[in-house]
Amino acid sequence: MTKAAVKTLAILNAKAPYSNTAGKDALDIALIFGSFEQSVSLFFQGDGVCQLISNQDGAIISVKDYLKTFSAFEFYDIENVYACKASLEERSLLASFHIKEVQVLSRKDFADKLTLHHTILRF
Amino acid sequence: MTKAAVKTLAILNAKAPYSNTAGKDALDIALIFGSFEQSVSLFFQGDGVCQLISNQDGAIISVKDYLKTFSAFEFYDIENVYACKASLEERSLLASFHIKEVQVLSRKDFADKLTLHHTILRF
Amino acid sequence: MATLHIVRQSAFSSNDFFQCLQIVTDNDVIVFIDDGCYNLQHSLINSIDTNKNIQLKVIEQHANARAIAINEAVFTKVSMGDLVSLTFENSRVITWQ
Amino acid sequence: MATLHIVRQSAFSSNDFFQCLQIVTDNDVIVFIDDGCYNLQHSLINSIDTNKNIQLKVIEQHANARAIAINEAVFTKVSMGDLVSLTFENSRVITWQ
Amino acid sequence: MYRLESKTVNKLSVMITTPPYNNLSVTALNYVETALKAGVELIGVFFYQDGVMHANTNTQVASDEFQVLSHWQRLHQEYKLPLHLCITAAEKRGISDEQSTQNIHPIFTVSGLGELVELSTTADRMVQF
Amino acid sequence: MYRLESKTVNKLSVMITTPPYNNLSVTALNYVETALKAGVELIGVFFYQDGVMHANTNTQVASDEFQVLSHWQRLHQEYKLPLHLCITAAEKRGISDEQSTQNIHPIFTVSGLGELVELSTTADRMVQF
Repeated sequence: MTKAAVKTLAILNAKAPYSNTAGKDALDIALIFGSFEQSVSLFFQGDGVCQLISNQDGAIISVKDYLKTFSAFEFYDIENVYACKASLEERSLLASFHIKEVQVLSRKDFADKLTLHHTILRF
Repeated sequence: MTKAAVKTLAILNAKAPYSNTAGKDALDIALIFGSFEQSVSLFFQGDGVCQLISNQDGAIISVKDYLKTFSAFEFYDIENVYACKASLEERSLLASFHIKEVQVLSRKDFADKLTLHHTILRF
Repeated sequence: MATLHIVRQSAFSSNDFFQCLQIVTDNDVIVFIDDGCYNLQHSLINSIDTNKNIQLKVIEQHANARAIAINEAVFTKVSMGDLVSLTFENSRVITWQ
Repeated sequence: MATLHIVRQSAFSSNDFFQCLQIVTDNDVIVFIDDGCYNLQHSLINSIDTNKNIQLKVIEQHANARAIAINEAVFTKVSMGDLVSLTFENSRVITWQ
Repeated sequence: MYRLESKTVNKLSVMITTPPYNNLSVTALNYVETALKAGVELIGVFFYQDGVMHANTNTQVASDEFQVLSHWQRLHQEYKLPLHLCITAAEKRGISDEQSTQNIHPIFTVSGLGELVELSTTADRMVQF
Repeated sequence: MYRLESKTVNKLSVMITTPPYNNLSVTALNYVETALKAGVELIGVFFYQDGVMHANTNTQVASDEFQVLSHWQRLHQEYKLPLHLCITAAEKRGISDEQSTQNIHPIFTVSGLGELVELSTTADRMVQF
């Protein structure tokens, strides 16, 4: 890709939700890129996949639940949301997600998709 | 042990030196307890054992090297310094320490010594 | 003389729970709280010697918030009040965070 | 189209380096810095497929500060200047911290 | 609600090392409040490492997020709960009791690690969060 | 010293997420300074998460410890290096540009995540520390 090409951002989410702000901090970046009509893709690996699981409820532990904002991805034209299959399996998690955009990818496909991007930030 | 018995503190060090302040924060507590003539024992487990290894030099990476202060343990009457043998072996570390007080203990002896204490703080 | 272990981190991400299990002794109590709840699904649970009479507990609200199912054959659901109680019923507390 | 992986954490404590190895692709470069230097002794190194031509490098000063021996048959010593250079010689950078 | 049966071993002290913008602190606060309501004698909370950021009066929290500081304030008032701030840890994080830059909330007592010695030797249990 | 051969792909931006009291920040600073000396066009450093604490003027560092802020100041002056502070992350950590509590060092530009969009789309490489 040449220097003049459009730059794309991938955000690699590696942490579980709630106990720290990593997921929320990553989401804020994604939404800003979306609102500036910049291409942004979201990847979930390791404990990051826990951010995608259905039926979570941060309100129970007094967290303002940023996961609910994931439903705004469509509005922001964030269509590329990828989960690592191996990470889901390692955690015995069913592929039951609270948003519909999620694509579950094998380790190799996950790596291939990720490395299509120019900039990768990991939270 | 009855309520009136002397309380003893164990500090369980679990992090490698330098990249964060955990080791230094733990050391500061140990020295204060020593200076108040309170009983304090130091335990090193997991990456915490890296704090004990010889020939480290924080000055190379612009850290004020708190490890050098370990040599003051004698002055503060801190005699109980224990390293987990399994943690050393897992990291292929030789039992070559920069202070002389270190006792290398098996997993069981390490646990037994640790649980002799009333208060355990982990850093 | 038992110890209360409060486990706050996911063993899928960090080795804190592994270190806890290196130290855990007969009749100790382990309570999973915060991200420690993810350990309910971790294979390390199976490595715990059932002859040691280790009690495994989980703060129900912390697991529920994370949509983590609690296998009540293995884990006892507890409240924050129970955790306070356990603090005094055991001789000492170690927080694994 | 290779990727530069900057690894800052010990695999003995966290699973960041494991996740890195899940993604690493032919001809990628891995540089161990900060506590990532502890990975020079970790068994995960042996799991790296030697046919993939993955380059393993370590910032010499960061290893020296920690008294970590560098096996030069496996790891190339680099400076911070080299890390800056690698930033542009590869197509993208991922920091594992 | 849980109430302590035995009154012989119920002196508690708590150390908080996590910052207020982190949900781990909500857990700690919840534990502290539950202990107080159960009649535990909580002799003090010691704020260390990133925990010192709880005391910062300059912190701005969005109105729809959990207001940790206001909860500490409530517990301090209702139960006369002593809240000790490690000033050395605080100064590293831009929290200061110097007159020109004073940004420590008045419910906190400026302390040092000597106070931790006192708390740990007096309490029957010390719990770290 | 290393110098870049090619001048075609050498626009760099850096994100810093670790606090100043942490040695990881020394590594980041070292990387930034090395890049500047090598002639890399460093278009800006963006401070996010705990990285925002670098900007706090109230921070007190012992005189025998590494003075991170004074190094940022030196690089800012010598190379006109833009230092962007995410104000939302800063406010959560008691760092504010309001007149009454202003504690942001003047070498920092008060920014938001929009600036990150600019930095990442303009730079050839963005490196996170």
